[in-house]
Amino acid sequence: MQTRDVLAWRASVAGSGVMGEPAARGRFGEYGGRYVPESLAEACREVDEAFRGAWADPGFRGALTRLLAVHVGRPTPLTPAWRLSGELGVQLYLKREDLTHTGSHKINNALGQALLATRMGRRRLIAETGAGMHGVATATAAALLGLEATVFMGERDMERQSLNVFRMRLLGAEVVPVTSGSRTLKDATSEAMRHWVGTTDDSHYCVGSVVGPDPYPWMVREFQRVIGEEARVQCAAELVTGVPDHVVACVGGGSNAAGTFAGFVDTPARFVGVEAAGGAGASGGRLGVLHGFRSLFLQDDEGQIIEADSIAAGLDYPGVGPEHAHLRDLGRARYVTVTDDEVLGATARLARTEGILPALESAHALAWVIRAAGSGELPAGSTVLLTLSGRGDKDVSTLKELL
Amino acid sequence: MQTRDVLAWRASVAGSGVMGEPAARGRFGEYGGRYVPESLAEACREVDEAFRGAWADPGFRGALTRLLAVHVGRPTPLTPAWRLSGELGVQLYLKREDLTHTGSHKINNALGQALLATRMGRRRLIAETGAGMHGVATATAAALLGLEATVFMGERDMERQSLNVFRMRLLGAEVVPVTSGSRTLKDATSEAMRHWVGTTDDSHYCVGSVVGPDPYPWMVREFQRVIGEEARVQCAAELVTGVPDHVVACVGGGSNAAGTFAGFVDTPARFVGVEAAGGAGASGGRLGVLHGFRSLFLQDDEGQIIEADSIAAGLDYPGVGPEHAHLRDLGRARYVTVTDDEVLGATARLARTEGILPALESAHALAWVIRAAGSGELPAGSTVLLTLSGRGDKDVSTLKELL
Amino acid sequence: MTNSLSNAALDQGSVERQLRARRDGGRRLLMPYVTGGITPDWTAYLRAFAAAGADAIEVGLPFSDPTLDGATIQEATDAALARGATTRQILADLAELPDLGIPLVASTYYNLVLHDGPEAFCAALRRAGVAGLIVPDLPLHEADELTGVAAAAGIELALLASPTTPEPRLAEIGRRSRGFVYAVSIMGTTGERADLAASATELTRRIKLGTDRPVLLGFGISTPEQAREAGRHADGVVVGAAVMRRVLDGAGPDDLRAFLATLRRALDQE
Amino acid sequence: MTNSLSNAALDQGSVERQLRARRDGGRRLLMPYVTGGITPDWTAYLRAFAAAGADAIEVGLPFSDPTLDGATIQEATDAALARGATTRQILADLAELPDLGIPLVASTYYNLVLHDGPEAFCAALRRAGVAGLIVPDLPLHEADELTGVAAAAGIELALLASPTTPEPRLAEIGRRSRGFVYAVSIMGTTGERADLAASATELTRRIKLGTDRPVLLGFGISTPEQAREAGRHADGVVVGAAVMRRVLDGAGPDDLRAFLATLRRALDQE
Ligand SMILES: Cc1ncc(COP(=O)(O)O)c(C=O)c1O
Ligand SMILES: Cc1ncc(COP(=O)(O)O)c(C=O)c1O
Repeated sequence: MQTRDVLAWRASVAGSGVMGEPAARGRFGEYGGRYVPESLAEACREVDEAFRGAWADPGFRGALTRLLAVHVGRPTPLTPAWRLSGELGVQLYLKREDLTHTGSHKINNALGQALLATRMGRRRLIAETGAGMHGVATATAAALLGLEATVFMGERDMERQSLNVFRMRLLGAEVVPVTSGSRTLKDATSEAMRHWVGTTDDSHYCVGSVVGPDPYPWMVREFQRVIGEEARVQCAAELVTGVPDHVVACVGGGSNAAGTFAGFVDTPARFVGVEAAGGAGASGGRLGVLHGFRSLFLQDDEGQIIEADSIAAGLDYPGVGPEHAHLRDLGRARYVTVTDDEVLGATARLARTEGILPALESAHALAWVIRAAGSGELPAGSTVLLTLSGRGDKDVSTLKELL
Repeated sequence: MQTRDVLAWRASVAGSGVMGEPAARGRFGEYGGRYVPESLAEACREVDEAFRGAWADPGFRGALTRLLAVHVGRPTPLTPAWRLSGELGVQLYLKREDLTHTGSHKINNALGQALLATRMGRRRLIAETGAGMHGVATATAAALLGLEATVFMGERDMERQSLNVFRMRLLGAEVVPVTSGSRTLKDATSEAMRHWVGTTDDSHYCVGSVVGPDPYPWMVREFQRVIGEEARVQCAAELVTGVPDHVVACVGGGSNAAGTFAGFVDTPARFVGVEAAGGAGASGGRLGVLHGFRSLFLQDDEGQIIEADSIAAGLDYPGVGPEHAHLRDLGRARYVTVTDDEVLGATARLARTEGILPALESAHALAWVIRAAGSGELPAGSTVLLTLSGRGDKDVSTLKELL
Repeated sequence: MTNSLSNAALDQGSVERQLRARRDGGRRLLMPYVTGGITPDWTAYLRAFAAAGADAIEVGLPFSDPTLDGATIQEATDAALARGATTRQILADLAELPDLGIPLVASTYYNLVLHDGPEAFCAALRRAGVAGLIVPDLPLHEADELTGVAAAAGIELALLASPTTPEPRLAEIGRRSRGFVYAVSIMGTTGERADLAASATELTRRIKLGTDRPVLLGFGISTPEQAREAGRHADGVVVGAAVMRRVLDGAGPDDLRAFLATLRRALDQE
Repeated sequence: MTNSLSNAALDQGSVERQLRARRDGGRRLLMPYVTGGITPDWTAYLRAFAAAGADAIEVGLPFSDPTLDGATIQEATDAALARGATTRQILADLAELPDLGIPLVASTYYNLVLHDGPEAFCAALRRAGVAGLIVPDLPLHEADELTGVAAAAGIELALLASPTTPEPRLAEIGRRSRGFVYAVSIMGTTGERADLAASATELTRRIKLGTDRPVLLGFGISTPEQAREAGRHADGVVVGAAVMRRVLDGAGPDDLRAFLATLRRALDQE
């Protein structure tokens, strides 16, 4: 197909093994692993064992599928963005994770892990959150299944997202302010891990993206796989070509992208992960270890982790999930960045053309599509599947200040 | 069934004609009609004619059904509220309109009318809004279909719901502050009608509930019927009894209730419309005419309309749709009120037990179920279908002040 | 002798008879409007109107939600209600008024008519010496429920016609209206406007094709020029917002008499 | 003669040899911790530690995200980084230090080890006269990638064991650890605590079933009483947060010497 010839990407590697289980010791290529304090080694092993068991158990999967249907509202629709497509000259389809209960794809994973926690006999969930979406999702899943929830959130993020803080508390969760470091997601993650060390016996750490020690990157991707699998079937029904030429998603830790890509890994679709210019782990990071996994992280010359800085709190993470680092090495996915200004423009444009107010995180993916369609990087007539990871309601006050 | 014997309701009237088309001159019993200035008489006739044509046209209905599926996320799930059910001793099922795009059932109607407006060759939508949900829905539908939108909103509501104002503007709508009267929904509605008088040639007035002159009460109910029809099928699949014993919804103007009831009108299910104690048109109003229709309105001894006052901006309307007044007269539905305190309690309780933060409007319906289950008015084991008309995100700052 | 007694002697159809007689005598009709109860001694405005040469007076009974009114009359309505004006008191005030020699026409929204029921409402009007009634949110197709009752009580219910009213309907309005036909000059609400809309001319022409009843043109007439222009086509004008703007700005009965006199002159010059 | 020259003469395994020798001589071991670069003349603390009778010193290389540390050491880390402390400078400072006669053990997170690569990192430690290494986020199952490199560079990589470490794994930790086994007293982060956890006793007992290497108990030991109690089961203690709390509160080397002397005495009394 013409589309693919135009693009200066490495030929994609055959799918065998790609986006399957990680290799021995939780590896995706050279990334991943379980770099945790000895005190968490056993807890990680237990999560791994429990997840393997659950994922192989039709009873568990059936229960999760039903919860996702009756509580979360899955399947989410695939929306053809007709008016914007007309303007851009490409055929853009949106996978609508913004329509899930709580408003972002985070709930797919939170509910999966909450169900796993009940299976493991845990009575409490621990979570970190940045924008608050994973915190709300975790608090929601906990309420639904009768678990307790403790959510760690940077003090600065709590100020920026005070309504989400209140939402979590209404849902019965305890929200713990994190005052160390940059007082954002990175520090909240550290604090959640510290807390887990002391509570492994009764608490499950519900990591919010495809990051953390093995089995989290794999497990979270599997819980998010539903996005890609649904989209695959929907594309087959809606697209003339059956499979889109491009699959695009924003990448913070990378869970919505991983879940989406997983559904198309055996197709010729080209994967694009879009990072924030100020939080480009995959595009601008170097090899490191943080929060239990080996991957690409933003670091200074001394090897200290650099704080990410983007308009989208959910992308303010200095690293990227290990599988994305691996997909990048393989050439199976490409990682690009967009600026805050492009993101604001894309947000307003989708609102006006399609009546959809995307989360600023999701608008990153759109900003790239708009740029690439304009530059010819996406040839006219290309079909593009974009995962709209969340709704923009949470961002309205930010937008109000900036637009 | 035992359930029904306990309740001191009038025997329900046979379904024939009930919740069908209104009688001659837009009447539901003695209510309804088209009490508009002569300058709007022709415009109402045109809307009526166009709607009749469209509703009988499989092409129109197919297009709307598809929009509702791919853009709005229909069908919405039916969620068994297991934990709360256990606490209450009744089987409570929630019809999840909170999961629709834009977050409330208002989008069903706004999209229907927007599609009708394009069919009529109109280039602009006019709407009134209180909480902002119908305004957002209208702005969304307009953006999606390439129409302009002008939304009238009381100045006081604009202050209370400033984020929704910004949301509408982001979607490209013009939001016009209404400074007359109580500066809330009632006045916004008057202002929208005044504005329509001068723009009937190119604008469609997109009324937000089952109120206004004929054909609006009927048309809006038909556009909301999808709630009840989906729920009917879902209940048939989920409930042992097939049909719930009670169908409960909140009532402002009454559109989500009407749409829900319509799906069960030919069943023995008992209908309960729950109003705000401070905005109880059906429960506490007397015969009157306002905004183009004859129905029950809150009035003082001199026949002046009283401002409604409830914690839920969307229920701050002093009247009720004419069909509800008629259903009340027939004894086919019962209308009850709950207090703001009960509503706050119900909101927090649903959040903690089911992980769902309902709109304060929707929490009215729940507050009644909680009270009625506690008092034995809903006998143990009853099945209850409750329409959760919207999500509570918009109310978080209100709740933050009050809880 | 109060107005109520003298008016009680009027026959049915007196509004129309009086307006017709004046029109047929070559006079262009002037019907100023005042919001009832706008000031404590608001009926002084009525005397001033009569003194300025009004042919009828429209008295608004303030309603909380004046859907068809523009900003000025909304403001007047709010002010009157804030003062505590009620239908009851306004009608009592009118009943106290000596006969002005010209018909009084009440105007209000249908909710106030329904409040004690159309019969009671019309009887109360009649007792207060009011002979005509305008209900802007009771269009032709809903008017049935009031026309019979009003006629029985001796109240002439004038219907409104608008630029978008289609043909057979317009003729029906001409037939069913009593007293006069109220021609709404533009697609809009009450309120002052710079020019007389072209639609006004066309509408009066169309109404007159179907009826011989007096046709009064209202909505937006605020200057002598507009009145003169209106008088070329219609039988007369209703002047509301232009009056109430002045009242709200503090103008007293004498000021209003002077203002209406300019309109009277303009109409008479034509 | 600087430390780097004298230490260069040490054989592989010197940490363990020295600690074993002292333990076998009946001494309870004391390893105080200091965050490298916490003050401009931070190495003065090391001299004070030695003077107070420390048997080894743990030097923390500050990392931006000290995931396993509690509030005190986080604060110390932030303060050091804010001062501009870098791995390079800290090691340069150590290289300047005269031989204290006791082994130096670096501790840091794995990201700093990876930064220039494990070979370069271990070589740099060695050049600075550091003989041991603790990497709290490099557990047994990931340690392979460092153990060989460290051994080749003459660095003894001590592994940590925790109360939840299950049996065969604990034995493996005992086997693969070099220098000593770092027993984490409780399921938690570093930081002072009121009592010595029961888990500490149980863990040291279990470790000792599988290895004869010195076992140092760390995390939460802050008082002479705790040190004495710890010394009953383990071969010695690591004291971190209790030291750094004082340093952050402004205590100088002499204050720390006095504090450590109380711990020394408590250990010796046992
Ligand atoms: C709406 C939304 N999209 C995307 C992200 C980024 O997460 P991930 O990269 O794991 O999909 C977040 C994180 O909070 C989010 O809220
Ligand atoms: C969530 C929600 N529910 C209910 C209502 C009340 O409307 P209706 O009675 O027409 O369903 C509103 C109105 O704004 C609303 O936003």
